[in-house]
Amino acid sequence: MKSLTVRYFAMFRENAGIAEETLQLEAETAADVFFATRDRHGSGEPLGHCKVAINDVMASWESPVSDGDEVLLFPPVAGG
Amino acid sequence: MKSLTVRYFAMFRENAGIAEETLQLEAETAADVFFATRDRHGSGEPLGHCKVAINDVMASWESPVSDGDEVLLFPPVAGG
Amino acid sequence: MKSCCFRRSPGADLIRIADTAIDPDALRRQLFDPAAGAYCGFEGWIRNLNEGETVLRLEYEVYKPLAVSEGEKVLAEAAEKFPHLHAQCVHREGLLEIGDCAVWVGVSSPHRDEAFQACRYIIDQVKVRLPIWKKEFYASGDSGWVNCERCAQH
Amino acid sequence: MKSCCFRRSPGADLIRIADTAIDPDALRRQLFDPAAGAYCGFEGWIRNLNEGETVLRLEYEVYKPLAVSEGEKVLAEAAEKFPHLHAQCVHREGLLEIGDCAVWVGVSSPHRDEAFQACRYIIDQVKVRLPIWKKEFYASGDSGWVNCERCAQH
Repeated sequence: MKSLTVRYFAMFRENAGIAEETLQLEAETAADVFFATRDRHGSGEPLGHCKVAINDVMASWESPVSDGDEVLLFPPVAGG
Repeated sequence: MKSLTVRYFAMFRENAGIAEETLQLEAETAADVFFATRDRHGSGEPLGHCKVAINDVMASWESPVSDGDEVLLFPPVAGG
Repeated sequence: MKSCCFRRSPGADLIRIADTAIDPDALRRQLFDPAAGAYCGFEGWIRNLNEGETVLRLEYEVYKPLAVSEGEKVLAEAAEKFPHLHAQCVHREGLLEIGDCAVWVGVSSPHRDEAFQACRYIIDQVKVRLPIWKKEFYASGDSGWVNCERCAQH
Repeated sequence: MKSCCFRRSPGADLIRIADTAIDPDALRRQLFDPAAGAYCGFEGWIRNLNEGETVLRLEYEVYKPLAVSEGEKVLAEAAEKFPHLHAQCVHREGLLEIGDCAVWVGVSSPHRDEAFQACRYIIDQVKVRLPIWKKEFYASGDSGWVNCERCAQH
């Protein structure tokens, strides 16, 4: 089990009702975190439309997560 | 013989030393006017780099000229 | 990889997130260079219609630390691909009204082709890569987060 | 041939030859439309170097009657090819200094692709079709008419 701080943005934050939480998760990759928290951020968005950052660095869904990491879950972006 | 008013612009006008003149020319097309006045507008520019208008309407070098027409000879353009 | 043959002032290429109105005229002046023959500017304006719904206003949420670092990457990539003199991008956050400028990109370069291409590259990448989200508020009283499938072409 | 699906104010698409400074900020405001989500602007600036020669200033000669009618054709073609809301072009005549804006093109449209493409089409055509000539005055004391072979890419 890893202790991970998960931060939700925009639609994910509204769906979760909180901006961040620290969870104990069995997770190897960023994708594992996305799926483990899917019920909380309530998104039907496919993984490929979303983005992830780990400790304020853009990451891929295959990126490994370590105990103590902060994982930022981004719903589909829409700048401009 | 046709009486044609020929107007020179930019480099052509500077080379000719006049902005326009009325000439009696054996000319069927705009291209004939260009070549007949080449010594006056003194351009080494190939015909394809220059443009012509007849009576204030853009024309092609194959356009026929009629007695009394005003033929505008444009050296290579360079807007912008 | 082409190298850039023009001097580049340090800090001239810049991404910024603004919580007040964008002033395109003041921004374009910052890109002036006596060696620049071309300037291309892009502005994204808030429009009153999206996917058939009447939009009243819009709210941008920006995660600044990564919006800035990712924007800097985009500007650096543009400079590699389309050597130019100066480029800048400013994106708004917070509440915007119809007609407000949400994003501005400006590029100056010796010739126009690089200016157009760099400007287009920057806005295209900014729209799909920066962690920025927009929530539209509709005349119907509803509101909704715009997702990238719907806004990709805007 | 695509037909344009947006209302177009009469006289909104306009070409103008100006003998005083171009004001891009005032001009872009004229293109505002609540249905516009994108604005693309291009400016041609007088630069201090052409083909290795230092340029001090520049004089534009414009044959107005045909510059205007040909410019109107270019704007009409752009509207056919890349349906947009509004487009305008202003070109200077007379003496200009380094840094002056010689030509401005602005296009507003619902989405950015048409704005970029229409703007690019207009400036490309304006440069090669309008009866406009420029004479450069060099630091060496020489002067010369710029021909389209040399300026095509600027």
